[in-house]
Amino acid sequence: MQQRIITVILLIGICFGFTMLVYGMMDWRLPDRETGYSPEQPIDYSHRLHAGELQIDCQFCHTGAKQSRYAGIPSSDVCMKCHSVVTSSFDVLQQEQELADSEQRKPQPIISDKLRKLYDSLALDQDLKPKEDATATSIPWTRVHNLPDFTYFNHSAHVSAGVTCQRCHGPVESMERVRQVEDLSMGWCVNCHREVNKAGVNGQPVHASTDCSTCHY
Amino acid sequence: MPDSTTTLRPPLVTGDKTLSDVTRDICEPMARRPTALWWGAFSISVAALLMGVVAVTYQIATGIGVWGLNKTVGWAFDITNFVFWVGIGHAGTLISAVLFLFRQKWRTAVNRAAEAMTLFAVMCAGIFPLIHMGRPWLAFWMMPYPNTRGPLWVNFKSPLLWDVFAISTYLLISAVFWYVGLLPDLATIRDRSAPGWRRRIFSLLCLGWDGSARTWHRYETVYLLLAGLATPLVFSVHTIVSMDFATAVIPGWHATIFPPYFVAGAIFSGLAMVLTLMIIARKVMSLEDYITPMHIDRMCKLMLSMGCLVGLAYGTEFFIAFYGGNGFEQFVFLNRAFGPFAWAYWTMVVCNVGIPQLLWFRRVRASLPLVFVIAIVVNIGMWFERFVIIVTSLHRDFLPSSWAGYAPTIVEIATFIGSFGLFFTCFLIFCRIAPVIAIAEVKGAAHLKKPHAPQRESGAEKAA
Amino acid sequence: MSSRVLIATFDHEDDLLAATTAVRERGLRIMDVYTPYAVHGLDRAMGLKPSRLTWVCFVCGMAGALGMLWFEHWTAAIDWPIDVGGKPWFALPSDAPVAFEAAVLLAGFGTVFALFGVARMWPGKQPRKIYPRTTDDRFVLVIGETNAAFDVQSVEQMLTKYDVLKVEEQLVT
Amino acid sequence: MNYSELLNHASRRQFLEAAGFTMSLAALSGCWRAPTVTALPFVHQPEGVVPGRMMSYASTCGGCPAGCGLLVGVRDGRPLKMEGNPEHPLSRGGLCAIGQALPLGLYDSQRLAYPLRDGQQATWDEVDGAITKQLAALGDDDAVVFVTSTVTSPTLQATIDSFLKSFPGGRHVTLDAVSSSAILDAHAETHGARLLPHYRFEQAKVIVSFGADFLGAWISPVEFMAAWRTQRTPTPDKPVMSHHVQLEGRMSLTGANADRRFRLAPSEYAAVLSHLAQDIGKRAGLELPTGQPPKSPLAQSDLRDLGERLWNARGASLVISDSQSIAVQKLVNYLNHALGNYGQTLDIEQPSRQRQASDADVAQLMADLKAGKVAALLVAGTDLTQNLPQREELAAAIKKVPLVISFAERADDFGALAHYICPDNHPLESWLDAEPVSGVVSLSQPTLQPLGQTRSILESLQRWQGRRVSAYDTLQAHWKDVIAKRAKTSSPFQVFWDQAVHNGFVEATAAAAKTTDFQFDKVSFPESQPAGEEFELALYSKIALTDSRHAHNPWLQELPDPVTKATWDNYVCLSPAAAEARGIVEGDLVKVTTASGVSLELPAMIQVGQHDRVLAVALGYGVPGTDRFAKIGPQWLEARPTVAPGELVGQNAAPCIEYRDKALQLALTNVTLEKQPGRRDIAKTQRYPSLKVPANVAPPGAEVREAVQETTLAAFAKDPHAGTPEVHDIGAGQLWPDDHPKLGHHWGMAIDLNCCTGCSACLIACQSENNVPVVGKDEVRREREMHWIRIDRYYAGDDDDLQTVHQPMMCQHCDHAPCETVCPVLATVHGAEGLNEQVYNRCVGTRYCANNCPYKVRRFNWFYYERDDDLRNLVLNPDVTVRTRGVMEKCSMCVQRIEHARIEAKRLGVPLADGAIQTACQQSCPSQAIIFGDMNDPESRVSQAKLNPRRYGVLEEFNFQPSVSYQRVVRNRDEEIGEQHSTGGDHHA
Repeated sequence: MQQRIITVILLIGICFGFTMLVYGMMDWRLPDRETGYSPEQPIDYSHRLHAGELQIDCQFCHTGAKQSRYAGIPSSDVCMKCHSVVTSSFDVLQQEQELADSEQRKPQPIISDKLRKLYDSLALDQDLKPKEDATATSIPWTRVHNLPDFTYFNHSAHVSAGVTCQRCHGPVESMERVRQVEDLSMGWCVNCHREVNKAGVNGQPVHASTDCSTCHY
Repeated sequence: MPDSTTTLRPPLVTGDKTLSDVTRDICEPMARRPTALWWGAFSISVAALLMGVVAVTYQIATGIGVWGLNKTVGWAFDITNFVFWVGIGHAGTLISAVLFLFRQKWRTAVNRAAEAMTLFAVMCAGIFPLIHMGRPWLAFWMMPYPNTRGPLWVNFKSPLLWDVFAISTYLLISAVFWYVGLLPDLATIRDRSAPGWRRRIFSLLCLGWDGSARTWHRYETVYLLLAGLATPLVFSVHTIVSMDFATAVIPGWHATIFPPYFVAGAIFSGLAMVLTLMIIARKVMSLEDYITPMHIDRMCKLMLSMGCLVGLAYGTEFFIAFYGGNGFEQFVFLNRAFGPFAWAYWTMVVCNVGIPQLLWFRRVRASLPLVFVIAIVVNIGMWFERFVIIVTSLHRDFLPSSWAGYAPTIVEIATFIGSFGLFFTCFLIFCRIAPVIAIAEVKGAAHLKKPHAPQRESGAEKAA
Repeated sequence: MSSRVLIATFDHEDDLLAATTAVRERGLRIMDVYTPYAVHGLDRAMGLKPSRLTWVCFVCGMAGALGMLWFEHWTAAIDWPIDVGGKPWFALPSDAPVAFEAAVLLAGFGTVFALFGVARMWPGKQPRKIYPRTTDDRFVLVIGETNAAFDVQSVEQMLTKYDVLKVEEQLVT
Repeated sequence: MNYSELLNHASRRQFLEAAGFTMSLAALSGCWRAPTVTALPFVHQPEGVVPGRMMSYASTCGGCPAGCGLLVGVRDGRPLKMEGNPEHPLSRGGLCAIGQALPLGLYDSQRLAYPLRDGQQATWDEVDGAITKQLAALGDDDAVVFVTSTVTSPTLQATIDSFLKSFPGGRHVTLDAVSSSAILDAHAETHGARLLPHYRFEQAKVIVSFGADFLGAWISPVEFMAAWRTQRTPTPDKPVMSHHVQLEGRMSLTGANADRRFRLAPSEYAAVLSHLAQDIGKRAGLELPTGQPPKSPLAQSDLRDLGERLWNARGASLVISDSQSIAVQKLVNYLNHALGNYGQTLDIEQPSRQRQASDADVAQLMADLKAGKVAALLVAGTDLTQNLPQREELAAAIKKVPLVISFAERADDFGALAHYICPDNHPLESWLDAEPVSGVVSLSQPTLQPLGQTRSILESLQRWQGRRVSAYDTLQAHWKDVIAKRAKTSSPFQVFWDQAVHNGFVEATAAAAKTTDFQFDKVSFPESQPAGEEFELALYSKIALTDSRHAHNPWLQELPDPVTKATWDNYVCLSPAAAEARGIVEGDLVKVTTASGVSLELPAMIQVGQHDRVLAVALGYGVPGTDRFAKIGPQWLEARPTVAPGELVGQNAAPCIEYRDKALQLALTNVTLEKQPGRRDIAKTQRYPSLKVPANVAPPGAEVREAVQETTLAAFAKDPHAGTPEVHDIGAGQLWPDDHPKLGHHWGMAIDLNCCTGCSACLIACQSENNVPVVGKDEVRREREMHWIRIDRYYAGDDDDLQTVHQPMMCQHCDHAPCETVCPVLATVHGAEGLNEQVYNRCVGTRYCANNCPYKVRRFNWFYYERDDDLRNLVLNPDVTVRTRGVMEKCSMCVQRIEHARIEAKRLGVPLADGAIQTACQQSCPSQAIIFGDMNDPESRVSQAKLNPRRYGVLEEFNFQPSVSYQRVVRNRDEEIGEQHSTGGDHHA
């Protein structure tokens, strides 16, 4: 009896194991097991806050999306469009303001830890003046959505066709840290292309080619 | 009832044997320790095999570039060997299945070995399409399995895909055919061997065979069916192999005659290989009583006729090229006969059409050494046939600007030798672990004389 | 429950065949016959009906062929139609070879496994030990007890003229 | 059973073991998480720079003095793709192989990244300090010699002049590796001005060239090709084209494109020219040259015909020669003058500045050096010792010079002797200008920060005069002072400057050169020297390696010579007859010895059409440091090194040059040839030279393959479809239903074989656009080169009237593609727009497609071709996959460009216009022979081209339905059907 149980476990397990193995082996180069990938970022920038609460348009920062293959990660000076003023969360600044008023003094600049990293990358000091000793360095973000080298995805084509960012990137505006939602497998791409050829993109008829050379060259 | 001795046909089994003699004669060599001869042959084969393994490993690690191929000649040794080995395989099935259907009793002496040969030959053949790929580790892409690419299936219009199915089917069916044929003999060995691991293994393998007439009855049906399936399979397999070329557009490949031509060639080469092996086995395993000159003689006749058939095919090719009036086609054949690879072409013609004509003479057929030599020669010739078809057609095709040459590298040659190593290693092992001759079938077919004066055994009385 | 059986052993197929016929004419029940090789005519002598495995083979074959034909057409022309060398979507000739191979493969395996099924064969099955040398040189005829006169002596008498080697009686469970 | 029960039976331990084992299996599958990718954004994003978008900057090609217009494609800060500037008045959008290969030279990890002092790394401050000190120490009578190759840059010229002005003994010597100084000297005598005429081939109806390889490597090939081409397109309603006669000793690319080619040894030019001069002079009623014309090696009938044609086309004819004999050049001038070509086909008002060398000065310099009369020697743009004879004496002499400065980009042969190497920027890194032809001034702008601490020569010279002025300021200043004034621009300078930078060039008229009337007395018939039995040696330069400067560029080294199809080597070309007489077969080592005792040992190349008494050896080889290529290409069991140990790529033939009558002679007489033991295989990309199949296997009636069709102008005038072979009816009825209509676009290509010269610029364009690997000599020898375009070269006719055709052959994108049917894994399939798509990542490498390709245009990755030089990898085009080992590849019709154009059109909401997509090969074809476009659009240029009566498809009778079509070759000859393909098949390797 005991032996039989062990055999059963082993059999089930081995079957399971091998199915996993086979599944793993086919297309192992496609990042389809990357679904849910959500790496630590140098600055824990919140898309929920910026895209969700503050309703900032995706392309306000990811300017490449419309005109280039790459959506592009915004350069630090893009952040400075707002963060040259907003150096910390609003209520913290307000408290300081009130405190300063009560003490009849100028409010000291307050810089949140998160933004500190941004200013460091721009080599800015406490009062957001350029430091002379340091040089600006770009922030080493970790890429979340990766495609194999032999696959060419072009943001421009999809944006100008009216495909929403969420269609591939998921509800980024609700994510604290960006997470890969779709598996980005070839099948996923192709099936979307098939759908839109039938249904069109938000009403507009489109031609999404399923030729190999659409993505592979 | 008719006494077998009065029939005009020569007896299938000579030397006045009883059933138990038959069993003993065939089974005992397996129980005995291997002879020095066997060891010698075995070590040579294994050495060759290892050489092949090294070559293939190097090639897969470095790239197809270690072969002598180029932008114009994309196939040479690899596919030549593939077709060569598949061809070898075919005679096995032919002998065991087709002759079975034609109720040729003499086949029983050779069919087991022939089937084994098929199996191993097809194994050797299967290796080449695999390693000839630029990225063999992706070979499983040839299988239509559901995948995350759309799913993206395979191209069922490609002869190479037909090959994949044909060869794997052929391998599996041959294996089943062989195994089913083995079942009763495995039981015999089980019953002969004393209790122990040997017995356990065989009783595991023979699926509890007990010789019940009901089972025999069904067994016969199944065997007949398998034979009936295997026969068209053989023809289909080599037809498909020939289509690798026939469906191409390259002059010299694009020929409707290829399917019959290839099948004939395959059987031809296969017979030659069977003969080679049987002549050796006969000596080495001392089975003279079972593989009689009569068997050899029949095989020779078959081989001769196939040789003539192949010769006819060569002639037809030339005629069609001339008669078809296509300049490219005509050029290819002239180029075969008088171009840079003329030497290969004429080797082929002499070996396949010229020398086998000696077999018209009974004296030649009767002399084993001669037959052996001729068989070897035919094997060589048939290898060159495939080489000629593949390389001479490719190296000078439509546009003269890309005409090229070809010469094999050490790696290719080593791989080729390695395949022989694999083949003979498998065959020698088979000789040791399984009956080389189908015991049950010989018994059935031989229709041995009834032993004189049946000795009644005691014990019948006790029943009362 | 146990029953008595008679086990008659012969050393030549001719005797066996004759004996078998005679025994059946006597109205005795032949439980089974065990032989070292397929004895031709024995099935007739025992009155066995032709096997139905032929049909299994046929059905499997058809299934293989048609199934594969459909699959080829579905993958190449329906699920993801891809232009290959300008060939038409419906390409029966190029679908034929693989379909044929599939037919053979399925037919072959189907039949063999059917055989193992009906003949109750599986790896490691132990045969009954009571019939020695049936895989070597002995032919054994097993006669079962019936309502007809199952008389050991008379049966043995009858069998002697067929050079029976020995006749013995056994109880089988 | 449930878990607890199970535990009662199986002990926990056993269970865990079992479970653990199975988990381990499952875990295996999880091992393949892709590596973490870091993305570094800009800190401050530059204006207008969008990552991933290619931007073009107008510039000038620095590859040679021809100064063609350039559009530099820059992507993410890396110059990647060189393209011709279509607006440029000279090159007209064309660009040669050298120009295409510039980026690989830029990303060369062996370029000097810092100045050298006595071979040691130094800082600029050290070097500047030392040099200025030594220069200051120079006395008034010390000779300071500045040697450069032809300087077409006005700013650089001015800077050099001002630099030399500060030294009383300063002088500027111009040295061209392949000099044309005889032409300039001849004009000095006949026209009183030492100048090089600007040849205007677009005006020439009859061209008679004595050895001048103007479509290959002579002076300004791209410009000449673009001009020559305009006269080579006869139409049914206007069946006229230029008549091009080539008389030459070696087989040149230009000869290969001539309508009529005569074999004429260089020493015989004079004789033929004299007779022509006499003939034309008489007709024109002009004063004849003095003396008697020597006996002509050419048949009287041919001479008469030539004279006839020239005379009838007077004013629109052109006689040129590459001879370095002033006497010969004066006869050429006489002819052109008598024919009234000056001012028409030759412009001496606004002359060319592309060759300025004065060999007399060079000779003087060599003498001074040996005499130790030179105090300071500065060399820029040329390798003094490599390109001149008597290297050893010269080197010894240079060692005696107190101050030797080189501006070379690497420690070349001369650099090794120099005290200081002050590496100049790469042309793509520096501000400079160029005035290749008077009146056309073009700018070159840097397209990236210098990769190393190199410094523009402009800046260095300024610095040594104590001025810290950047190259940019120097340039702008000179333009403000000089060019802007010459351009007579009304707009303010900044506007003018911005315009110039944007366009890449300005038209700035130059003061007309001062010329006198034709000096008849200067011209005389040379006394005849009887042609001996000895060989003559013709030193020439290949299109890809004009001189030693580009020898370090593997793309150019592996570019097959358009005539010999050989790569990675130079060799001795000799005629089949000469070879046969000496029992020499191709690859045998032979020894060539000149009259002055210099000898070369090189493999023999049997060259059809070569004069029986002429040997030819290419210059620009044997460059120090090229042994770096020894290990290029795959290394495996039977691999042979590209460069044998202790050797270089080819051998330097410059030592054979002789200085005679005021010029460095490239054509030498009294040369001996002897066979040596041993061989060296020549790696050729084409073995079989002819469309005529070998006689011994030729089926009657099918001796000739009709891959290339040709006709004569006479026949074409009668019937535009002349030359069409009767093909078997391909049948209107198809075997299968056509299930694949091309409804949208249907991409196709048309190639005009009458314009294609075979110059091979497209090969490099394709190589740089599509990341085609370099495989090395051994792989080429094994016929495994990877170029996606093959230029098939076929000979016909006999040696004395050889006719050659060039046929670019790339994937034909057949609509019934044989390759697609046979691929088991759908790795090559047909796109909805008629493209034959090759999916690298799906390919398993059975090579069946390549076998089944009737055009043999598929290329297989036999090995993993090394990409381990990180700097060189910067040249890779990020829009094209780098193929891995074991996959098939081929021409994709630049599908990445199609996709990009399509997406751009969609983004801008405009329809995809004809011409919006240009394939790499099409864009820079100097003779604009290639047209790509949509065959479904009846208005598109390609559709028009496909209606051309000369159109035909290669092997179309097989119904492959290729999307690439060709236009038949038309030879300007009178006979109806040229005696075609009579031989050629007989000589092959």
